[in-house]
Amino acid sequence: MIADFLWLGLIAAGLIFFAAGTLGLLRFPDLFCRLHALTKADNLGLALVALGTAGLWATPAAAMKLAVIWALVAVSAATSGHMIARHARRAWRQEDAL
Amino acid sequence: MIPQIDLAAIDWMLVPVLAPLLGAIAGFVLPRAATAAGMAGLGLSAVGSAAITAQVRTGAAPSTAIGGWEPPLGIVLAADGLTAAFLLLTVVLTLAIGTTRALTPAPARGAAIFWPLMLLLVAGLNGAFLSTDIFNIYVTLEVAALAAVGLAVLTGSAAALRAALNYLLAGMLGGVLILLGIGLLFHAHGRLDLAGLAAVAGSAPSDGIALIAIIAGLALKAALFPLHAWLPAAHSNAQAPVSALLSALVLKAPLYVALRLWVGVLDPATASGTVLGVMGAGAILWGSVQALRAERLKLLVAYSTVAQVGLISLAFGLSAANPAAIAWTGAVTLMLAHGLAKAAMFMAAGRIVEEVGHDRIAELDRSPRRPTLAQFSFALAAISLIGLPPTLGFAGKWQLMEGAVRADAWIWLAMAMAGTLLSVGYLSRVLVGFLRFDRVRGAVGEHQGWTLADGPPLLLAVTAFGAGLFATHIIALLAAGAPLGQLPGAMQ
Amino acid sequence: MTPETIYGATGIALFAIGLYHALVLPSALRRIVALNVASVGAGFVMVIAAWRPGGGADPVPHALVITGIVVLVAATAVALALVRALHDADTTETDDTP
Amino acid sequence: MSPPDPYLLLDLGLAATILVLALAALRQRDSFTMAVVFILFGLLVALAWVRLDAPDVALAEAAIGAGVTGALLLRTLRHVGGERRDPAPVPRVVAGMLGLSVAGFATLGGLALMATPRHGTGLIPAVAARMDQSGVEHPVTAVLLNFRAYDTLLEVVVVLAAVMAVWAIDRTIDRAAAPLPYLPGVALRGPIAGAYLRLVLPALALIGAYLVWIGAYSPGGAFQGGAVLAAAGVLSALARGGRWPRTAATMPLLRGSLVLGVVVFTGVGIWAAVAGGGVLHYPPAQAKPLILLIEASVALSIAATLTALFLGHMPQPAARIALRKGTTNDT
Repeated sequence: MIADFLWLGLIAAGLIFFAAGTLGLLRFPDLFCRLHALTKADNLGLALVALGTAGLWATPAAAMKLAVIWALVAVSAATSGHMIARHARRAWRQEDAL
Repeated sequence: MIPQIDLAAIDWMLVPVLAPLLGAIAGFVLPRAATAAGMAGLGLSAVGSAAITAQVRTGAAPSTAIGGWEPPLGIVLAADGLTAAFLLLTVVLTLAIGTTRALTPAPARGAAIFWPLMLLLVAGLNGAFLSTDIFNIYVTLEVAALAAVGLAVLTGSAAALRAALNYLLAGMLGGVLILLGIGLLFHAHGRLDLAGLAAVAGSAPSDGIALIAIIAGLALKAALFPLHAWLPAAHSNAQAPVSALLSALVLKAPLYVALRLWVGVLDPATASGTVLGVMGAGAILWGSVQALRAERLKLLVAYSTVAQVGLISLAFGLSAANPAAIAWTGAVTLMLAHGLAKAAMFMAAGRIVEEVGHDRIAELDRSPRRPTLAQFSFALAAISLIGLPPTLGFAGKWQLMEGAVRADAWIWLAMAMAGTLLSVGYLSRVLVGFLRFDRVRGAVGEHQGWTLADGPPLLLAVTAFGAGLFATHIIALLAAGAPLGQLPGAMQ
Repeated sequence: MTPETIYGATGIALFAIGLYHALVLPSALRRIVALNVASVGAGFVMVIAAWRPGGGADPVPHALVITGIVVLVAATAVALALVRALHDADTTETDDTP
Repeated sequence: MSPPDPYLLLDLGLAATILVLALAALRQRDSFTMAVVFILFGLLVALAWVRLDAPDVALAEAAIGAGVTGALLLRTLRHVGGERRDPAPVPRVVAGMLGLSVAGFATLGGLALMATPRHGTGLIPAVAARMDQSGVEHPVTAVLLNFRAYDTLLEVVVVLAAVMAVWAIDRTIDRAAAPLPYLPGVALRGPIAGAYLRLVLPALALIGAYLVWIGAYSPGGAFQGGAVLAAAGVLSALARGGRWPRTAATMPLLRGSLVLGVVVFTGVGIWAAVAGGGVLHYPPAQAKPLILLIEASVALSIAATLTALFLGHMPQPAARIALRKGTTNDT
C-alpha cells in the first residue's frame, strides 16, 4: 500500500517534468531553447512515469518492456532533436550568407 | 481416358472474384505478360460467372459461407437472377473492353499497369455483386474505387489528375458515410448480413439515419443528382476504354447495392421513393441540358450518363413509391441497357477521336477520314439509349412506363418521356454530323475507315440493339431465385 | 452519463465536423484531413457498439474498424499522391509559359 | 449523492480535447501545424479507444491512423511546399446551408443513437462459441484471420490497389520537367543518424515481428506489426534521401513483397478448398500455423506497401538512373 504511493508519486513527478517541458516548448524564445526543454524534461519525465508504472505492474516482463520503450524513445528523441537542430543551424547559416 | 470432373461439385462462387485477383497479381509481377494474364483472368472469371448463371437458371440459388462460418458471424456469397445479370454484364463489357485494349497499339505511358488495375476493378465489382454482407460490400466497393481512380489518371493530363482527385474525394466521402451507417446498424442490431438485417431493419430509432447515411454514400458513388458534380470530368478525361468501364460498369455497382438495400432489406417508405424520383427528374433535366450544350463528344456522352442515372433513379423511385407498379425489373433492364450502350458509345467515341484527331462536335463532319464502323456503332448504341424498339433500352422504358401507367403515376410517366425526348435532342447533334460527312472528301482508298478494334464496340452496340428481342428471357432470369422478395442465403 | 454516451456523442460530432469541412474547405489537402476526421467519428460509433460495461467487448466491430482504418489510409495515400502530381503538373505548366 | 466518477471526468476531458484538436487541425492556418495537430488528434483518439476496451483498434489508429497518415501528410507538404487553395471556394451561402444540414443530420443522428439501445449481445456469443475452432486465442485476430478472413483478404487487396494507383499516377508525371519526387532535404545522414539507424532498424524489425506473433494471443497482429516494419522501411529510405535502393534487384523484390500477402492468403484459401473444406476453410488442426503464415506474409506486404505509398514513386531501373545522373541535383 505504501509502496503503491511511492510508485504513484514517481508518476506524478514524471508528469510534472512533462508539464515543465511543455511549458518550455510554449514559452521559450527560440527553437534551440525549445528543443532543449523538450528533449531533456520529457525524457526524464518519461523515465519517472515508466519507473512508476513498472512498480505498479510489478512483473519483470512488464518492467523489461517499459525499459525498452523508454530507451527507444530516449534515443529517438535525442536523434530527432539533433536532426532538427542541425537542420535549423544550416538554415540559419544560409540566411546569414544571403 | 478423360478424367471426369464433376462441374456441379465445384464451388464457383468465389471464381469471379479470385480469378481476376490472381490475373491482376500475375500482370503486376510480370508486366510483360500483363495482357495475357489479364485476358486469362477475365476468361476464367467469365467461366465462373457463366457457371453461376447456369446454377441460378436451374433454380439452385447457389450460396457459400466462406470458411464454413455461417452468418451472422461469417460472410455468405450468394447469387440470384439479379446477381447473375450483373455478373454477365461485367463479363460482356470487360471482355469487349479488354479485347479492344489488346487490339489497340499500347500508348506509351501506363501501358502495363492498365491490366492489373482493370482486373482488380473486376474483382471488386464481382465481389460486390455476390456479397450478402454489408461490411464486405463496403470493402469490395473500396477495391473498385481505388482501382478506378488508378485507371482514370492513365491519360496523364493535368485535367485527368484533377478530375481523378475529385472522383476519389467523392468516393472517400461516400465510403465514410456508408461506414457510419454500418456502425449505426451494428450498434442497434448486432449483425451485418443482409438477410438478418432485412428481418429487423426499421425496428430501431437509429435505422432511419443509418439508411440515409448509407444511401447518401451510395448515391455519391453512383453520381446521383445533385451529387454528380465529379462525374463528367472524370469520365470524359479518361482513356476511351476506361471511360467505358467507369460509365457503363463502375457506376452500376453502387446502384445495384442500393437496389438490394432499398427494396430488399429496408422497407422503403413512399416519401423516400418520391425523393429518389425528384432527384432522378433533376438529373434527367440537368444532364440532358448539359449534354445539349457540350462542345466535345466525350463530355456529351459523360453528361448523358448523368441523365441516364437519373432515369434509373426515377425507376427506383417509382418501384419504391408505388409497389403495385413492380418497376424494379424495369430499373434493372435500364441499367443493363445503359451499360451495353454506354460502353459501346465511349469506345466508338474513342475510335472516332483516334481517326479524326479531336472530338469537337461542331467540326466532326470536316474530316477527310471517316471512321465508318465506329460511327455505325455509335449510332446503334444511341438508338438503344434513346429507347427505340427493338432495343434493350426500349424494353426497359416500356416496363417503366407500363408500371407508371398501372400506378396512375402520370408525372413519373411525363418525366420518363421528357428524358427520352431530350436524349433524342442531344444524341442527334452527333448523328447529324455523321450523316453530313461528305462535306470534305479525302483521297479515296487512302484509309479503309475501320480497324479490328472497331469489332468489340460494334458487337456491344449490336447486343444493346438486339437484346430487346430477348427481353422476356432477361426478365425471367432477373426473377430467378426471387431476388428482393426473399434474399438468397437467408439462414434462419 | 456513461462512457458510451460521452464517446458516442464525440463520434457523431467528429463525423459532422469532418463531413462539413470535407464539403467546404478550399484546399484538397485539408479536405483529405477532414475525411480522416469523419472516418474516426464513424470508428467511434463502431467502438461504442462493441463496448460493454464491465469489459468483454465485441471483437467483430473492432476488426471492422481496423479494416476501415487500413482502407482509409490506402485511399488517403492515393489522394495525396494526386495532390503531389497536380502540384508537379502546375509547376511544369507555369515553367513552360513565361 | 455519490461523488462523480473520476474516470468519467477523464473521459469528458479526453472527449473535449479530441473535439478541440479536430477543429484546431481543420481550421488551423498553417499547413504544417495542421499535420502535427492531426497526429496528436490520432494519438488521443487511440487513448480513448483504450478506455473503451479496444486496444487492437487503438494500436492500429496510433500506428496507421496517426503515424502513417501523419507521415504521408508531412511528406506531401514537403513536396508541395504548402497548400493550394481552390480558385473557386464554396460560396458563403452554400457553406451556411451545408453547415445547417450537417448540423441537423448530426443532431438527429446523435439523438437517434442515444435513443437506440445497444444490441444486447452483439456477436460476442457467436465468437465465443467458435473460439476453440479458430486456431488462435485472441478474438479480434480470430475474426480478422478466420471468421471474416475474406474481408481481410480484400482489405489487403485495397492496399495493393492503392500502390498500383499511386504508381499509375507517378507514371503520368513527366520527370524531365517536374521536380524530383525525392526528399533530399530531410535525409537522415551524419554519424549520429547513422548510429541511430543501426540501433533502431533491428529493434523495429524485432518489435514488428513480435506484434505479428503476439496477435495470436493478445492485442497486435499483421496490420499493426506491418506498420512498425513500414516505419523501418521509411527510415531506411530517408537515409537515402527518400529513394529506393538503386539496384537492379529492387523492382522485382519490391513487386514480390507487395503481392506476397495476397498470394499467400489466396493460396491458403484455395488450398483449403482443394483439400475439401471450401475456400478459406482451414482444417482446425492446421488453423494456427496457417494463420501465422498468412499474418507473417501480410505483415511483410503491408510494410512494403506502406513504404511504397510513402515514397510515392516507382523504383527507377538501374539503366535509367545511369542515364539521368547528369540531371539530378540533390545533395
